[in-house]
Amino acid sequence: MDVMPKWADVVLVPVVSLLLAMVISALVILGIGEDPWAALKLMVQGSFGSTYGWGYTLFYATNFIFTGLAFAVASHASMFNIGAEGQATLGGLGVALVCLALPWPHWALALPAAMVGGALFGAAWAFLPAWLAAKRGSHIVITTIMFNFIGAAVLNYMLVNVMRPAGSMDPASAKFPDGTNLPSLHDILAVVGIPFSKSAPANLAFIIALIACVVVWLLIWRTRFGFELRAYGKSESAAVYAGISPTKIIVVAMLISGGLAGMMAVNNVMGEAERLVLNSVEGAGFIGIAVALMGRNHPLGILLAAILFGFLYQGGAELALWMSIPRELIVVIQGLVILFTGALDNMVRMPIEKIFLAIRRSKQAAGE
Amino acid sequence: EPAIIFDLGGKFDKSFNESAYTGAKRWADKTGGTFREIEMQSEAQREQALRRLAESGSNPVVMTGFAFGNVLAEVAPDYPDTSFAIIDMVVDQPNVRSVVFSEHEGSYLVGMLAANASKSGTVGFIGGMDIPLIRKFACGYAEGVKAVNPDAKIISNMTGTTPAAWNDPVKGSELTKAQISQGADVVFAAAGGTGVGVLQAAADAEILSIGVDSNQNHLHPGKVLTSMVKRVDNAVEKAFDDGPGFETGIVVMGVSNQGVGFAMDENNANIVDANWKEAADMAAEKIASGELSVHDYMADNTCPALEF
Amino acid sequence: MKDLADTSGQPPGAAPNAPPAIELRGISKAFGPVQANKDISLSVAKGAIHGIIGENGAGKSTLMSILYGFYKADRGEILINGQVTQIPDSQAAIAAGIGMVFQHFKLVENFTVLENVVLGAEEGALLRTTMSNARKHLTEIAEEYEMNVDPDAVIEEIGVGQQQRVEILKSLYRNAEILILDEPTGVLTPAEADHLFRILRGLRDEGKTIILITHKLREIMDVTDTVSVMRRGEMTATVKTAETSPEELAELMVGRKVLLRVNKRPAQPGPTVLKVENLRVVDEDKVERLKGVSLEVRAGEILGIAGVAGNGQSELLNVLGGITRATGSVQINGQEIDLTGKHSDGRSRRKRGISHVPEDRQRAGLIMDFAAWENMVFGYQWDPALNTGWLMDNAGIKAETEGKMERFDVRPPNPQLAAKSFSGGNQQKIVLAREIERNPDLLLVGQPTRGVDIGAIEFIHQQIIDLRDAGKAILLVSVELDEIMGLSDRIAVMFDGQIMGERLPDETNEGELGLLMAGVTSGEGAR
Amino acid sequence: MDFSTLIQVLDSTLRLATPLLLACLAGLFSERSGIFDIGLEAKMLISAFFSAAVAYTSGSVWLGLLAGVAASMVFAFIHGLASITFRGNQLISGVALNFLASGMTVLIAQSWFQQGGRTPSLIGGARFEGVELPFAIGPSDAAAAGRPLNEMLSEAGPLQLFYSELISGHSILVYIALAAVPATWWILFRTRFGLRLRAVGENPAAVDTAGISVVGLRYAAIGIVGILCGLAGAYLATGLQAGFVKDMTAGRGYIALAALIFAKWRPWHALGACLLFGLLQALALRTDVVETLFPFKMPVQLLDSLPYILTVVILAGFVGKAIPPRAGGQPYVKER
Ligand SMILES: Nc1ncnc2c1ncn2[C@@H]1O[C@H](COP(=O)(O)OP(=O)(O)OP(=O)(O)O)[C@@H](O)[C@H]1O
Ligand SMILES: Nc1ncnc2c1ncn2[C@@H]1O[C@H](COP(=O)(O)OP(=O)(O)OP(=O)(O)O)[C@@H](O)[C@H]1O
Ligand SMILES: [Mg+2]
Ligand SMILES: [Mg+2]
Repeated sequence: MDVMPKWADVVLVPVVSLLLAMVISALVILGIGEDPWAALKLMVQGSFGSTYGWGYTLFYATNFIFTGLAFAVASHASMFNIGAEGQATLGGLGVALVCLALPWPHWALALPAAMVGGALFGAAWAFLPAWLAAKRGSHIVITTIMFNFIGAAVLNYMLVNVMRPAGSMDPASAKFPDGTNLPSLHDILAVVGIPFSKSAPANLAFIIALIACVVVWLLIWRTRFGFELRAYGKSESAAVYAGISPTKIIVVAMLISGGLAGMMAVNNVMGEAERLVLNSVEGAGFIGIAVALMGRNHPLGILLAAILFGFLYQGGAELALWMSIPRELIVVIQGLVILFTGALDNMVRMPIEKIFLAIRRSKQAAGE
Repeated sequence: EPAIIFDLGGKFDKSFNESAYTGAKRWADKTGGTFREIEMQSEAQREQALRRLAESGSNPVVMTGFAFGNVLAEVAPDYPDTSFAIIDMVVDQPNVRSVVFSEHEGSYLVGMLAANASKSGTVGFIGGMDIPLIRKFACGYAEGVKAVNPDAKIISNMTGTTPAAWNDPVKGSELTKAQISQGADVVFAAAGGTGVGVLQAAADAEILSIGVDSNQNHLHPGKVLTSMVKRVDNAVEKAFDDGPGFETGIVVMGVSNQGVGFAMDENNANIVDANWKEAADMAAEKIASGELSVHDYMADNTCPALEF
Repeated sequence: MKDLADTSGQPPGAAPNAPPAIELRGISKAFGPVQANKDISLSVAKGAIHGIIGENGAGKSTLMSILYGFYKADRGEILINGQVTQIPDSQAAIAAGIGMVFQHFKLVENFTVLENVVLGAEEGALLRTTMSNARKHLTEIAEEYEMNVDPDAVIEEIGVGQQQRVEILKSLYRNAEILILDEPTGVLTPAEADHLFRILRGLRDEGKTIILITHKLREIMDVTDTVSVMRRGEMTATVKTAETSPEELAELMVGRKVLLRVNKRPAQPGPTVLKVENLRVVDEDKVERLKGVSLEVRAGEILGIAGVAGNGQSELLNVLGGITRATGSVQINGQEIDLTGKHSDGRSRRKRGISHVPEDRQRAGLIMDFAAWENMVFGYQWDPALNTGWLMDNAGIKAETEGKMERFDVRPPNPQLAAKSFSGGNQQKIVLAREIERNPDLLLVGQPTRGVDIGAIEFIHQQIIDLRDAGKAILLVSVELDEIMGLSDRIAVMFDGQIMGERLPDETNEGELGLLMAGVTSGEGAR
Repeated sequence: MDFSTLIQVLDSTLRLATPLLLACLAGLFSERSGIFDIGLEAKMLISAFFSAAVAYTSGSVWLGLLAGVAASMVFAFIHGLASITFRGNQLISGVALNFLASGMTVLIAQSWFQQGGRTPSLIGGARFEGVELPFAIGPSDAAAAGRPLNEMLSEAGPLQLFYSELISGHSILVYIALAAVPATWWILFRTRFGLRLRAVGENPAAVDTAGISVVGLRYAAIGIVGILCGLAGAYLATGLQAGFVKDMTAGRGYIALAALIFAKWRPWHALGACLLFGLLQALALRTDVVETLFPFKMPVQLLDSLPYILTVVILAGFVGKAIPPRAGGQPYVKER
């Protein structure tokens, strides 16, 4: 029997955890001799105060939606995929190869191909850890960590030795042809007459991320496969009883997860940089973990959490610019959010549960 | 309000970026003005940083490092009213000033000093990221060494192939130790923040080192032979002085216009023999007058004095 | 509390007027919303074997774990030999002379016997002397009580019987005067159980006090001096064993008269539905679990498989249910089914008309976090009837679930509730509803009434018989002999991975079946 | 490759293996007690910063070491709080702490020293200098002879070279790390504490019913982790280098974890694994040596990622199965 009503589990606990993380963050800001309130105002202003700010916030959020969904899908199968970083890195490689392979005439043609390329590469990078987990019982956490490092090395090799255009000193690929440039939110919103900053990088990929949320929701809660995936995630023994193949679930869940992470590259590589650079993922793979934890592995929650983290990112960049607070502050906040919403969940949950239990007991006593 | 963007490695790398910072600071102290600054944390943020500064009305915007080249070429046309200056790279846009240095010339001079100071006849070079720009340093250095001691042995290593190579002191010190064991007794570090490790290891092993970009002689007084200074500070200061709408195009800074050179101060006065200094000064004059030409690796991607 | 006997009555080994070895007063314990123990008082005389019985979940293990300091009671006090004793942790319990053998052993699997025995009872900070002394001491104890184990054997390599000895030796090594055993015979063969009881009697005769938790009334009657009954977290009675009967105890356990007879008409067997020949299963550790099992079940009959737990019944169900791979031959309605490869899974079996009510509903039959409606189609989610195109027909499934919950009297009949929110009996009804309403050709049922109260038992038995009467074949596995005797049309007894023999319920008795279950075939030892 | 180059590479291997070894042994204590710790990196990093910062400020490397260990202990304790007391997800806690350390160090460094997230370079007594073992040729001999050390070494025989270059001249922490290996073995397999620690990682319930506190044992393990990671971080900043730079651990915590798996959670094997990974790192620095070793051009990236690749191979069970402590990663929950 559940001790708490569902809303407490889904909303109250994460919100209290978040508040705690925020309080500690404020203390950290105080500690380095700055004014937390001013910092917060600046962050809000910088990320939501203009369409330019929104454009960056949504751009980052798009990355986090993809990696958050990636983590969540694997999570529902009780696979702890912390390899989204590497999968997104490889996804970037896939997207870049597709974009550079042909002189694309129009983005509408390039986009589906790039999505497939990114997803394919991301999924491929998740395949081996998945297969090893399913067939040889290798610990998915450790293998995916290892694959993050190996992925970084692969990208490094490709950019330095293979994809760097002759004469360039930058370890970066050539610029993608114009036919692959995705419309930005500025272009899209202009169609319906809404003015939006021209220079912010938010682009069509944001819409794709929203669609991905819906698709993932359908997949997890409406399809047979989602049913089987959740069943396996909750109880392996029961899944085997029901004739659900663990191997299939693990591998397919991880492929979907890796594919989603890989598709992130459509946003940052194809949509923004329009070339492949080193470390283009910038830790979004790890933030996906926090986003999924906060969003309780539900697409709607992930969307909201991703926007929150987009805000942190954009706001943090503003802090670095306008106050003398290093950008690392957002890394700290991010760590605190993960710590409180993820690892120290019980610290918040246990007292809240006690309160609900006490309320219930007293109600029962009154009823008797 | 002018603005400056520092590349990976950070403004306190004691080297390249710090030199730029010194210039900006000097301008601020001189004029009482303020400037805006951003340090890059990752490859992917370059564009955001540029745009954010241009967007917020900073002008001129100066950036240090060739890696901004691609991004600037894209951003500059979007902000035609903003003046940009880029160090170490040529970007062909009407509102961009490209400042490049004749590093080979300065390296040639410190190479001469190195050859003179070396007792073993073996000198070392430790570069940052393995790119033509750094090979240009190495090549000029090798030529300078050979000019003094044609039999000298030059050991050259690069720290890495990515921008991480600019900030890897551990690797710098390990490479230095390896070079020392191979007999090197003077080591030139052209590696940004990595050089801190090189200079440290050299000082620990009681051999001489040569700093780069900024004057690094003070880091280990009496143990840093000299520094190949690259007057990024001057370039930045000038760009700030010139202000918005400054003259654009390519600016080459070499020995002739004090863009590069070797540093002499109280920290190395005792270890640099007057004769060596005189020889180097003479060479500098010849280079300035065009009498002596140092090979530029980036001109044809070859180096007669050193194999990579 | 209903006091049926003067509990201070002196057992054989006790000194007159000595305070009770154990006295519990007003012990209460809640796990979150579950009240596992409610105001329990109990007194056990020194030198007695005291039995505790009660249904699953009655709170027996919880109570004993409190006595052993494993859990902390919310309220109440503990007296050892008349002294109020604080038992905040097991250390304190051990110091007070209490030893406990848990239902699930608490051994470090990859440690040796010796290491397990000394763990927590080391002599000093270094192991060297501890180990050599312990080896001597352990050998002495083992000899004294005829419990030979190899001190250097690694736990995971010895059998459960041996493991249990290690647990008892652990307690004796710590000089336990009070020994608690939680369902010790569940994993033992009758012979091993007999040996255990001999040891327990020997310990009692030395003046040690023993508490024995068991489900088996026979054991209570055999070895205990006094017995307590628990029901739903409360202590309902404590009686002298000599003054009670199994019937009375059963009634105390469930709270009303127990009717163990099942009303059913004679079977009308039809054609053979299931034909199993020479079925063999070798597990991961290369142990042969099924050693050539052959049997047949016909339409309209119930074949009951009796046996002590762990003799291959679970493996048989798992092979037929598609969970375990095997060699041999299985035919359904005359058609061979795959025992290995891609099509030997639960889904393929279900498509062939086999439904399976697993032995462990919580680990296998249900997803405890899923809602009732999701559980109602669990295992059949692939069925086109439950899907509309790509998506599952959730609305349709919910509607259907309501009907099934009503027909099977699942309470509360709310399809949205998670499976874990239902009581054990209602959980079992959900599984049965799902499997029976598929109208299968063959129903596999394992332990259908484990942990289910008597009212639900009657209902469940009736459903199984109705299915038989509808002409379906049913393979029933249960460790409860009464259930097997009551429901089956034929009884097969399994021992050590083999079928020892088949009997008709009317022509056999518990004694004969018991012998078969112990591996004694009628030729050798039948009366 | 000549002998002195070999000695050079091995010398470098030893230096680079030291932080890995300390962190790996830390992980060993942690995982043997049933707590997964992917936050080794965090503890090393925070210790690296505080040891450098305090050493710089106080001028004493020993005070720095103390501060580093203390900081590492604080982080270890947070991990303990999350994974033992609040029974949270140990992996998530590790991830969070890694972020926290990475950001925190730069943040504090910036507000303390204003040098862009680094500490000033350490000099003199603020650094661990090499320990000159008796009879070894070291800087003091060179000073006495008034000749360059290098020259003297190049004249020495192979045995003297081996002793002076490879064995002698390391910072004290290197020797401590090496000594920690037999110490760890002895503690684990020869003491009461070790027996209990191994038991609690396999079956905490067995330990609990034996009357020993599971929580206490695990916190004790966590404490050891704090000390060892503290040493590792301090070595990075005050021994291997002269000061803190941001993210200076550069993934060593993860390599240590990989080494732990490679070693199958055994102390002597851990030494072997860390030396191997140290050698790989040393070789990655010496591309000139690598070129003489391999007939083809070995990409540095491959060399860099070999530790990770080897770990995956081990995890795949193709080279002997790596069976982690059974209770690892799960909080000990008595009452639901
Ligand atoms: N650690 C625990 N956390 C939460 N609830 C528990 C725990 N242990 C037992 N319970 C609950 O307490 C109640 C009593 O359980 P207990 O194990 O004491 O019963 P039991 O009489 O020993 O049953 P069985 O015959 O199945 O062993 C049950 O409802 C059970 O689910
Ligand atoms: N471990 C547990 N955690 C949460 N709730 C539990 C737990 N064990 C039992 N419950 C709840 O306690 C209530 C009683 O459960 P229990 O299984 O003891 O019922 P019961 O009286 O034995 O009924 P039945 O005869 O149907 O098995 C149920 O509502 C169940 O949800
Ligand atoms: Mg029990
Ligand atoms: Mg029940």
